[in-house]
Amino acid sequence: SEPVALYALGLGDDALVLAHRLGEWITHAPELEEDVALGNIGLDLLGHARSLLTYAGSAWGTSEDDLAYFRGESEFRNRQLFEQPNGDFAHTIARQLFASVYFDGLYRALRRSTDPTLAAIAAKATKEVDYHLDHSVQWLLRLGLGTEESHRRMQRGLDAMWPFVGELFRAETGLPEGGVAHVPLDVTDGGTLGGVVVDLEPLRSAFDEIVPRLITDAGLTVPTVPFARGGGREGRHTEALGPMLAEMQVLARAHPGVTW
Amino acid sequence: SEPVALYALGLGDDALVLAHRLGEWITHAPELEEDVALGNIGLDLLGHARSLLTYAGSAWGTSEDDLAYFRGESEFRNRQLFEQPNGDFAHTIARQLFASVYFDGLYRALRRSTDPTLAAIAAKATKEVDYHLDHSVQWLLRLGLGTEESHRRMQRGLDAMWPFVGELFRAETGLPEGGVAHVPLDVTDGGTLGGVVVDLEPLRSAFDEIVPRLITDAGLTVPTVPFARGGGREGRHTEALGPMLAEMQVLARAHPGVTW
Amino acid sequence: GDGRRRFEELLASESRVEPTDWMPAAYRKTLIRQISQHAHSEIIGMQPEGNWITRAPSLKRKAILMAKVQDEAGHGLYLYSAAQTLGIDREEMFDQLITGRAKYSSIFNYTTPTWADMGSIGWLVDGAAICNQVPLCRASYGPYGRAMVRICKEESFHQRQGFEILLALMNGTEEQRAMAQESVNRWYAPALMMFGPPDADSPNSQQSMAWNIKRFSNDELRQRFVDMLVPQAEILGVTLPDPAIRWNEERGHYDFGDLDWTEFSEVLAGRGPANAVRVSRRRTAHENGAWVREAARAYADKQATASAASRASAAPEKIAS
Amino acid sequence: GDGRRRFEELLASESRVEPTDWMPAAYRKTLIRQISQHAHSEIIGMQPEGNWITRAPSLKRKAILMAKVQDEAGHGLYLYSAAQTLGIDREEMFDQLITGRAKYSSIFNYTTPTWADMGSIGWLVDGAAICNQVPLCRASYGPYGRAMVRICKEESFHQRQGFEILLALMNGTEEQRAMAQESVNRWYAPALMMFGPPDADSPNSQQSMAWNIKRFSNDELRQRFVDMLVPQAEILGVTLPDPAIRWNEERGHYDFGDLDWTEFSEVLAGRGPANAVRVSRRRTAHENGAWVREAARAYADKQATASAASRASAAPEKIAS
Repeated sequence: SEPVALYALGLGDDALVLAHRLGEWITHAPELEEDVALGNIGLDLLGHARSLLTYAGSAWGTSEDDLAYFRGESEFRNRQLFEQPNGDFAHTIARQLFASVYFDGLYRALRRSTDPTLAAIAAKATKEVDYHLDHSVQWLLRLGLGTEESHRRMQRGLDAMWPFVGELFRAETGLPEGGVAHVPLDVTDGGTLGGVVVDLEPLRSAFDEIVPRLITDAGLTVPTVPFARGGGREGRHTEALGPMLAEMQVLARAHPGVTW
Repeated sequence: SEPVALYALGLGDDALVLAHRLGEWITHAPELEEDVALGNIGLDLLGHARSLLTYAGSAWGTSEDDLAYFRGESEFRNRQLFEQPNGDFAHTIARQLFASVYFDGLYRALRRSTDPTLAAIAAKATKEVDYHLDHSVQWLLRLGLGTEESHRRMQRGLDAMWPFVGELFRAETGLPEGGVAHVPLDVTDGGTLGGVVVDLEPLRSAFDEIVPRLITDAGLTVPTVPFARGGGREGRHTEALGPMLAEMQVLARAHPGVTW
Repeated sequence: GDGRRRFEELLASESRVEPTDWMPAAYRKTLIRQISQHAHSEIIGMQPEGNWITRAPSLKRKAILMAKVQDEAGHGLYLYSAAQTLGIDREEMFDQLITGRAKYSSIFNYTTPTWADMGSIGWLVDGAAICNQVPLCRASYGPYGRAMVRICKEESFHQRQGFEILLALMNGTEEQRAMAQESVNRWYAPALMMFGPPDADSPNSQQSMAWNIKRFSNDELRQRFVDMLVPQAEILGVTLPDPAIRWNEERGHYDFGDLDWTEFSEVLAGRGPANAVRVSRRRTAHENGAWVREAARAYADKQATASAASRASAAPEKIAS
Repeated sequence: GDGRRRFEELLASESRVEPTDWMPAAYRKTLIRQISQHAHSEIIGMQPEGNWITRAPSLKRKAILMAKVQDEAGHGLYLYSAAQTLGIDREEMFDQLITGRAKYSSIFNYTTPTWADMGSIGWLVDGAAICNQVPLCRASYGPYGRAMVRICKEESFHQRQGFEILLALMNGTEEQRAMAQESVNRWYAPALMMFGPPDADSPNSQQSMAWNIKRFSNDELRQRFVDMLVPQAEILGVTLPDPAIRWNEERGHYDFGDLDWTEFSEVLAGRGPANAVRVSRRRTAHENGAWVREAARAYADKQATASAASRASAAPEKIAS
């Protein structure tokens, strides 16, 4: 149904945008093993994105590529955490830590969705996200407890990404005003999504329990910076997304309608 | 005439691409004075670019913006030095040093062009480039003679930009195979450009005399890395230009034919 | 004492207080806060517009935008200089900024998702800034008032450029007109809030007005701004997103609706769209540039030592004596 | 002695030499050079393709490309491991790479200005690599041969993916077809040069063949490659940029034209399109990542100390005794 598709679209955008950011690391990582590891995580996320966007698009007869390449910035529905620039390695680890805790809770719960496609996507994703979380936690410890410099940078990374944590657990919303390209405007939240979507409140509680402990175990301080306003699900983004999409979409847009 | 226009197009692209790179620094510079200084140099270069592209376009009835925003990577004729990424501040200073010495010789000589428009553009540019060169030289000294770290980084910057010096003094060429958008294909190098264009040989001699002295005065070593193949004037570019153009052109291309 | 009497006389005669004049500690403190906040606002204000330098859709607009953002850096530098005459270091002020201890105008915590925002910032934000700042050209503190004269001149130029950006969009395609209107919708209320809370809730204003470093109340300035905007919006063909706007014959002013001050305090409290990014971008630039500034200092020191040594060796007898 | 005899026997019987076996110093040295150069080529070879990860025109192609570049990093890591069994440190090899003292395949000094280059690299460059590497699966040195088995499997997958990219372009619009042809024009000759200079100019080959770490001569491999390409080019519908290509009934092979070996030596000498960029990109990544690696080391040391201490405190009597 269309509300379900809209839900899948949001999750798909989260995964796509973060996958793209991780792809930017390749050939720039601090060691070859991290070229591989960040690439792996990015690939997993890209896989989730493709499944979710394909599923979303099937409700409207549109393809994953139409959705990825031919929507504008204000039509992207990803939450803002995922679009944040890579920064240094510690920034990337902080972003990935928060993202992985979020995805972990989300996909675990989504396995019990009454929507069989979403449940199947989630079942596959859960195992992968497990590894992603472990990767982030290991690096959180190494950087937090490693050297003075790495400690300082890791704290900066956490502080920089923290404002975007608040938005992760805010309720899903409808379409942004003006609609979304390739998505018909008359989608309304008519149907009940009761058993389909994940209740975010328990995820927030889990996050609030797990993450502060991980941070303090790594000798770091839980950030106190306020949460940003957010609004990614309504198409409101930070200034980082526009240039990212310019690069991501440039070739596809130069040749609309062709096959690659 | 068309060969003159083609010459102006190359010079205009040099200035445009470097101006864009300098614009990328704004709000990221190591101190506010450098936000201002790099912005100033960028603005001057953008001014040169606009005059040169407007003049080039007048031969074909096309505008500066058509040329800047609606040509693809292989149609850009800038020499490769100018498209090199900013890197750290020392990379930018190295690029600017080589660029300014080149522009300084070029515009001084071009003031005596038999083409009055080019001569006028050059006359104005000469004074500005004088300041650009001074800015680079001052920073070359500060970084070369400042701290151990700045010395190391400045040497890296020089080494990284040096391969693109060779191309600066190679002869101007005709159109790349396949032509250039907004530039008719039948341009031939029929006319003699004798008194119009600048002979690059004396510029090279001047460069070879000035630059090694500047570098050694700053306690640094003249790089010995080989020159890259180049080919910017024939539309062959390093991998840095494509993503830069994706960002630069994204908005204009999303709304072709409109006025801003 | 004499100093205080002279200070009172200067204020009474609408004259300038200069750095060497005696002034009350609270006056100095208020000015330092006000001028440095203004400087910080210029510096942070570079970012929302800086966001479009690389994507400006024509070379002319690119040049204008680069020049504008650069002017803002220049304004920041003048204002830091003005504040320095009151006995505070630039390093100290800048450190307050990048550690998040200093305030800057909350308007710059909004983001610029579209090119039309370059128009709205010029027309609305710079417009509001001018309404605020023109009276400050007559501020009692000399260096501040003089800095404001120069800044206001450039700001009004910027406002016109913003207006022109919107005008070009409104004369353009349907898409461009929509882009302009959508942007004005987002910036209108935040721009009105730039004048600060309603007079009833603005306790510091009285003292600042007595010191001639604030000339009109927040609400007076806001009214002046709305009165200026309405006819300009008509020329542009954009709709100001406030259905309550109408001409009030009796007051000789435009009436307008109440503002959402909860929104204002949310952004002020750090929960706006971009608070997190603004300070940290500048701090990152500063930290990444530390080695550059150190090099410049080290080089300057070496030069100073070398020239002292060369002076010394040029005059050996004197040293020996 | 015994070792040498056994070594000769292993070669004669086409068996594997293992790390613990005796081997001639020159054999060891040659292998270290060859394996580490191969590893470096994989690492540097990530860049020309990495250039298009952010711009891949469909999500499927993006995923395939990311996976491929990542495979190359993996190949680099296996090969470093294989070389390490010969007694050289990975740090030492990597340092040779980023300081420009080590060689890597010259083909990666070409640039990838268009998406079609992702196709050409797969089809032509990986194709040539496979021709080179399949015989190396039988290389006499065990760890190398086994690494090559795994690598060849993935490479042939990569080659097919490259072919498919070109096929999609050739089945596409006029612009896409032109993009594919232009790219093949650029990569064809450099790919043929990947087999090294003509046999007459390749002095090291004899010894390597005797040691079973090279199985066919440069020219034999090049011929094999051309024979493979021509029919594939026909399926694709691209023209190989060599008018001399024609079937030679008598030889049972395709004839092809001479290559421009000046071009080859220019690129080898560092004057190619991207030599300058390749090594310095990897070096910059390495330098920017120094603090990360230091942190990992420091953390590992602390963990080791802590666990030693906890073992110690868990068994106090033993320590005391």
